[in-house]
Amino acid sequence: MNYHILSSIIFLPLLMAILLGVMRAPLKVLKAGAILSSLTTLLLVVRVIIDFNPKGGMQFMQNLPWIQNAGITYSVGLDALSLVLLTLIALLMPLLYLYMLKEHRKGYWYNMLLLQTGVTGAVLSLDLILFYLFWETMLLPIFVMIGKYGNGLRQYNSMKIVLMTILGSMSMLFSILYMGYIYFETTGAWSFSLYDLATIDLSTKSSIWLTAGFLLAFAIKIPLVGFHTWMAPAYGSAPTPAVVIMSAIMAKLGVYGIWRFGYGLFGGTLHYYTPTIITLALIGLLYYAIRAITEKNLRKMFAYSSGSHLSLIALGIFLSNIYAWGGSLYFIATHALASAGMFMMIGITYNRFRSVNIEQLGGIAQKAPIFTFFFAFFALCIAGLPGTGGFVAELLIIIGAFKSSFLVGILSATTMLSAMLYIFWMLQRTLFGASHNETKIADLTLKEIAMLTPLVVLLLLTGIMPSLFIPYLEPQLLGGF
Amino acid sequence: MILTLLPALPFLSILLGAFVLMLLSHKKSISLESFNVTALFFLTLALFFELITFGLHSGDYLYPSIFKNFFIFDEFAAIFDVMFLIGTIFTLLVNSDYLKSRNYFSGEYFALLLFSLFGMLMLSHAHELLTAFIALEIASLSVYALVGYHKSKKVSSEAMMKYMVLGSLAGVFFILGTALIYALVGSTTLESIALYLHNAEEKDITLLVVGGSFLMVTILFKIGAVPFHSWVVDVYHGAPYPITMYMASTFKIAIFAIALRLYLVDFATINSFWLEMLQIVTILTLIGGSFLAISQTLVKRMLAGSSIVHSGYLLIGLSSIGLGSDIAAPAIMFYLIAYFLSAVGSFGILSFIASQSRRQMSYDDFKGFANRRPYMALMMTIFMLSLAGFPSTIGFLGKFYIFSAAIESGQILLAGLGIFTAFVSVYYYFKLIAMMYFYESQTDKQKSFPLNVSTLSIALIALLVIWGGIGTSLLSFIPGADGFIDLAKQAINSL
Amino acid sequence: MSADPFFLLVAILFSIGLIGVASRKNLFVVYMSIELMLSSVNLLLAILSQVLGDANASVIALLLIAVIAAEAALFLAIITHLYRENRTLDSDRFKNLSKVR
Amino acid sequence: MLNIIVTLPFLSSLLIALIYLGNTNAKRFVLYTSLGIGSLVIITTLSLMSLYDMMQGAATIHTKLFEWIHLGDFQIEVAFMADRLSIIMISFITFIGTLIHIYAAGYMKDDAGYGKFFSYFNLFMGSMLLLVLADNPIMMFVGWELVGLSSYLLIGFYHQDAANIKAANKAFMLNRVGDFGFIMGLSILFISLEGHGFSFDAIKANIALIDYQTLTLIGLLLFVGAMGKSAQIPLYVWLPDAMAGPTPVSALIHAATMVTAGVYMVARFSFLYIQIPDIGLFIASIGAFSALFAAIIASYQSDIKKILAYSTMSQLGYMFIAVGLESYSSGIFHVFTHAFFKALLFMGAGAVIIAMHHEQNIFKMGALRGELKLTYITMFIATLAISGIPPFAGFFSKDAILVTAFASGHYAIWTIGTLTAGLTAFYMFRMLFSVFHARKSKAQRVLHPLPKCMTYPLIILAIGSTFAGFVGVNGAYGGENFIAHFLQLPDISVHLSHSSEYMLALLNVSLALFGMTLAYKLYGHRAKEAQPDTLFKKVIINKFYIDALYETLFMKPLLSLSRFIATTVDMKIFDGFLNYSILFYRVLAGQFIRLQNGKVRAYALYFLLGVSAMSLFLIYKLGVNL
Repeated sequence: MNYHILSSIIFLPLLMAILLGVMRAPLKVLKAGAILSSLTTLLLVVRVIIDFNPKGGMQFMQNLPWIQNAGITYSVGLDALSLVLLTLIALLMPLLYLYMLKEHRKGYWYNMLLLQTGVTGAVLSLDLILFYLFWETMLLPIFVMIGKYGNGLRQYNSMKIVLMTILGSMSMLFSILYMGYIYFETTGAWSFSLYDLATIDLSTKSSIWLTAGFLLAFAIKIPLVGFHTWMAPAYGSAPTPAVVIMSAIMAKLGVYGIWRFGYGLFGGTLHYYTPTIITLALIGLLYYAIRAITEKNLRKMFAYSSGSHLSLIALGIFLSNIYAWGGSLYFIATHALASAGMFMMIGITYNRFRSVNIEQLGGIAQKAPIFTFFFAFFALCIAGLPGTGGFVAELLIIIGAFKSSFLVGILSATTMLSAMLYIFWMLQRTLFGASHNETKIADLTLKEIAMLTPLVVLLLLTGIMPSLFIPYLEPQLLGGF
Repeated sequence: MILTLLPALPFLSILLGAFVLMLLSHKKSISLESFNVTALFFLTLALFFELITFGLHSGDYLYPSIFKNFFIFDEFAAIFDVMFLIGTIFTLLVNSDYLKSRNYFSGEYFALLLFSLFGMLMLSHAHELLTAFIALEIASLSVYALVGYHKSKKVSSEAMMKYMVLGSLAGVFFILGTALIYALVGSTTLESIALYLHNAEEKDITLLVVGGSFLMVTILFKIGAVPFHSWVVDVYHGAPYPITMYMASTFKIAIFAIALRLYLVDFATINSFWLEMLQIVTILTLIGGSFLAISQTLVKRMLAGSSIVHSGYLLIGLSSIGLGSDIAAPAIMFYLIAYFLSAVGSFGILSFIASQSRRQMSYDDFKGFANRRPYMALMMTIFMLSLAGFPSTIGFLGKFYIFSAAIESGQILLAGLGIFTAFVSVYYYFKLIAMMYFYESQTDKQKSFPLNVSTLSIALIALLVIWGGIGTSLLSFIPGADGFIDLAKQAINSL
Repeated sequence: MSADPFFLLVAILFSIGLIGVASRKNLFVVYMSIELMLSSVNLLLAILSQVLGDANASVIALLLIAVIAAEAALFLAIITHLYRENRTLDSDRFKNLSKVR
Repeated sequence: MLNIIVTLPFLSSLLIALIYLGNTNAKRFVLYTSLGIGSLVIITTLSLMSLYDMMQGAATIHTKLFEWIHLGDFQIEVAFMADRLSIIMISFITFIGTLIHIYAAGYMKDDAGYGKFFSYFNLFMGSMLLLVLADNPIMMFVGWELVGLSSYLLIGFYHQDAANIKAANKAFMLNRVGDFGFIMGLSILFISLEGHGFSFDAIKANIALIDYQTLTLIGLLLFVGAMGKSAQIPLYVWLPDAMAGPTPVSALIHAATMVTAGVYMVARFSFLYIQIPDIGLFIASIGAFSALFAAIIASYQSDIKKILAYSTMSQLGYMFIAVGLESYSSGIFHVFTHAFFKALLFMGAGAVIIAMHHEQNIFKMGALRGELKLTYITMFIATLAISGIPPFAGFFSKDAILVTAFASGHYAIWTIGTLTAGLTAFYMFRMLFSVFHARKSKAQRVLHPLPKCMTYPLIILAIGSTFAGFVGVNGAYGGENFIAHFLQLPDISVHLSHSSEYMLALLNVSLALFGMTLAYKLYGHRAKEAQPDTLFKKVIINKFYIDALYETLFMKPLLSLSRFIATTVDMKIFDGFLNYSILFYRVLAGQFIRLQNGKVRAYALYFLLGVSAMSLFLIYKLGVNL
């Protein structure tokens, strides 16, 4: 059972999509199938969590030959790092399906199914080509969802995200191929397995170049400052489920990539880039936050917010001490939850008001208190309020930053200030004040409450009792990468 | 006696088919479908013979007493034969709708197609330069005629004229090269050339190198390498869809059959003379092709431009062979298959659309295609992804092998450039996907999936594209990517 | 007697043909230039046959003539067809294909 | 027991919030009141019981709720510690908190957001108790931030008015600036003591491990947090604006409890601050300066709540003088007494405001002493207390601070403190006289009746304001300074003869009386609003233009930077680079495709050129001599 469990988690949505597609399922069946698959994966993930041994390193491994001539294997496995992301995916998907329950465009559902397979696969794969496959595959549904179901300049923006992301992944592909070749040269056999490639002794110079190839891909995905111009347009145009996945999962995959493959393959060489990345991350932390202040589109504002926090996460990874690492990993999870909630709220806002422009909102608090509560709660989570998970993570990263250097510490502590710059002004203009229009606004429905409540509960739980979660992560963090 | 004829049976059945069709084509009473079926019958027959004799005669020559060693039978040639045959079968199947929709097609079309195929079969077996030239000319002349087949259409004739002028010009260089080689070696069989080169330590091989280069000009011309590329876009555009498809896929494979034979075996020792030249041509081809492809508005011309880029990838493989990469030759073969499938598929969909309407298909015409024909759009997407080298399609594995070969032979920059142009190509392929999915169509009526030979074969190709990308060794009874690479290696080793 | 002048002749003929293809507008002249090139190669083969004392080259030349003839058939057909359709053989007038992109 | 004290308000807050969100329109006055006040009564009882135990000599209580986080050496528990300092704090916090809750039940009775209010209020109580009872600085910080949050929520309680939300934002942001310093201080502290545990006890035990420089830095950064929370210069500007919240909020949060958190924090870290007297002096200077500054502004304000707000800031300045000069117990003593009289003042002011139908300008009131007798008397007591008139509470605590300042030899601070004491009397009585004595400005007015639950707490607090000072009567007045002995803080020992103390006290009292008299002269009969007629007045009435200064110095540059990034950096530089690269490629492609001109002879020419280039290459490669 455990041997196949990861593969089942990865491919169940895809198989479901194929099955439904082949039988040309009517909309109701399609919805039921999608939800069923998401719930089943959630159950399987729960099973994985139960069986997970925090001290066990990589587990649930499955290794199968795939394209033997090129040494490509189908190899998946799970450790604490991937467990975090896997859990997030499995958790968010049913909620997203609940969110889009009324969606009648079939393509939407198929894309979501495909997307789940893509991101899950990327998280679990241990073979670089397999990883690359999923890394690219998950882009496709996003491309379609932005371009087809998005709004604004959707066609242009979806093209932009695809091209910029693929630019990164192409450079990564180059590095992957080169690594594979070097392995071939030293051992006489092709392999792209992470563990095989990690054994290679690279010359410093080539190692620096290869690392750059990987880092470019991840930097664009995160995105670090300078590689980010796809972000706001894409987030602005994308439909809510896509934004949630982009912000909560895909952006984190950039960080995950640095961790898994950056540290996994080039542990030493990564230090060569540490100053650069730390600088970029610190700039990003403030740059995005300042940019967000005057942004009027809520989606874009939280896109920048996402960028700001992901810069912090990236920073934490490159600080290489246990607090910063722990903080980053924890932040991956909590920020995913918070931003998922936030973007869902923005989606709900759009459904209610047909606008996400701050200037056209206002005075919601009088009409819809429950809406206001959830909206403000997620916004405050993003601002890193104590009692929510984000605080724990930020605290850990700040401590880690101070451990590494005083200056970095001070700059990273500005995260306390940066988020608040835009969040509170935004809350003031969206939720409070006099309302602009007299139309009656329905408060959140039970369905919406049901889909947001798990996020709220988890955010509170991660904030109040991090000790429930940290033990899963600690052994791996202590062991280093 | 009859047994020695056995390996020649595929040839013969194609030749027979060609003649039969040519003779029957006078009869106006015979319907186009009957011609189509007849052609397919002979093709299938040839394929059948090919498969039963596969691997039986490695290294044999056809009637050495008559032809000396002009024709060789080895696995290499056999596997190429299979590719040609399947390619032609697919070309016929995919275009059956298109043929019905155009009234200018007649029996000669099939006859010419089979003649051209016969030329290609000869080409893959040719073990002598003049034979190769004649084979090439048979194939080319038929294709010239096919390009201008729609004689009432001006662009068709114009394309044929351009192709003929330039093609003959290229052909001249082939025989010039042959003559020069003959001047030095005194023979034109590949064996004797290889033998000459083998013992050529102190001899002056200038003429041989020059002659070989002229041969290469022709090959580069036929695959559309920059600076011999200028015909490609125009001719692909002017030719009827089936012919464009045929040129882009099957004909290109045929050229590589002779190119590989020449450069893998016979000129292997002096490959280094050409290396820089080949690299420069590769760079020009990759960049020039992408220039051409991104500037087009007609999808057909875009595909033509992109076929130049794909030739560039194949050339990367060729120069890797020159640098002694072991995996380059199978990589080229795999890439040919990958490109063949994707090109046949994408041109097939174009021709399917053209069979429904008479518009030239520009990007804008694809707006809302996904609404009208969701399954067609899905398949087109698959082909575009494969052409772009998106993982999980066969196109990715093709590029994967090519780039691996380039890196293996130390051509890092070339691999980098290849990856860069692959990135550029994402733009023009994804643009089509975007057009299909992201815009509303004028007529939003969804049409049901037409179940007929053309569409079913396109669907089959789409499945093959996917299977080729993810086909695993898990299901050992269906050959996936692995199986083909093994086969290609075996074929290369048989040389 | 040295064969060099003959080789020179071949080179000159070939070059004339090559330049003719690249510079002349009239399709018929273009075709003749190609023929000239082919013939120069044939001449080369004939000379080689003489120089090397090997009949093979002559055989090749003969075979080539057949190929050239086949080509000529197609060429003449397309030229007449084009002329009939367009009343001109100026190759520069045939550029409909590059008008669309 | 401590667990219950901290968690109960949180739970009741959550419960009220859920019930409220369940149906926001339902009026559940009794339910909310009983939940909100009931929980407070319980914890007040519990804290007073523990105070009693502690006074009987019980040891410091430690309780652990659960482990919060354990990652490497970062091991933090949700644990509580009640030593003498915190038990004093929670006792008066819960006590006054309960009173204000009762008061609020009357004050907020008709408000639609009654349930929400009590939810927030209980949340605040829980956070404050968490802050005070925390066993380690991290938990303290959590409480520290949560009180900021609840303050934000309560200031912006009337959210329909954008100005209130703006005030709430301002409060939270400036608090966060303080927290920014605080968290940095904590982080450095943790890193310096990594591996030695991080509870207050552990820090105290290992404080010697940290070198002087680091310690100075930590002390300074922690104090930045205190500046924000306790509204000291330069982070004070939020406090006057915070009066936008309902009056009970101002009374509880922005007068009695939350704002004193900074003082409490310094006292809690007294073991740290005694190592770094320089920072102590800095703190005292800031305190003194804030005290004077606020007093000056308060003298020209006309909004009753803002006057009280500035007076709060001024009193907080005193407290910082005390803790800065290492007289922690007198600082805490002042916190203690201040809580009573300031809460009283605010609640009285609230009563007046309610009676006047939400009129807050003191110059539009006047002559209320007859109609609001009880309010008048209690507020008079409180005003006497804050002015430092013996024997009211404020006298003893303020005197203790000034004595310390004098004794420690920092005469400048002492001078400012003494001057401010006089000024305090002036502006407080200015307010009192304007409201209750001066002629009424309008002929007709009908006062809103005050419910009983709003007036009884006033009486209790008035009693407190009168007698609270006696817990800290020092030797000079025949007391034993009970509170200082009880607290056992590392106070500096003050050596001052009794006669000098009498002299100082006399000076203070006479100054206060002078201020009082002056106020009566000016405002006792005809109160007139200060007009910005001279430059001096203009500057003061506009609060020294500090708000505007901050606006131009920080907010405007940030906004323009944001726009600059949006329009220039993102669009022109990053996107521009991309777009120009693409354009470059397209232009090249455009040039290249022009070669594709359709002329077959041109194509042949390229062919020819290609062959020529190849031939040249071959000539070069083969080294043929031509």
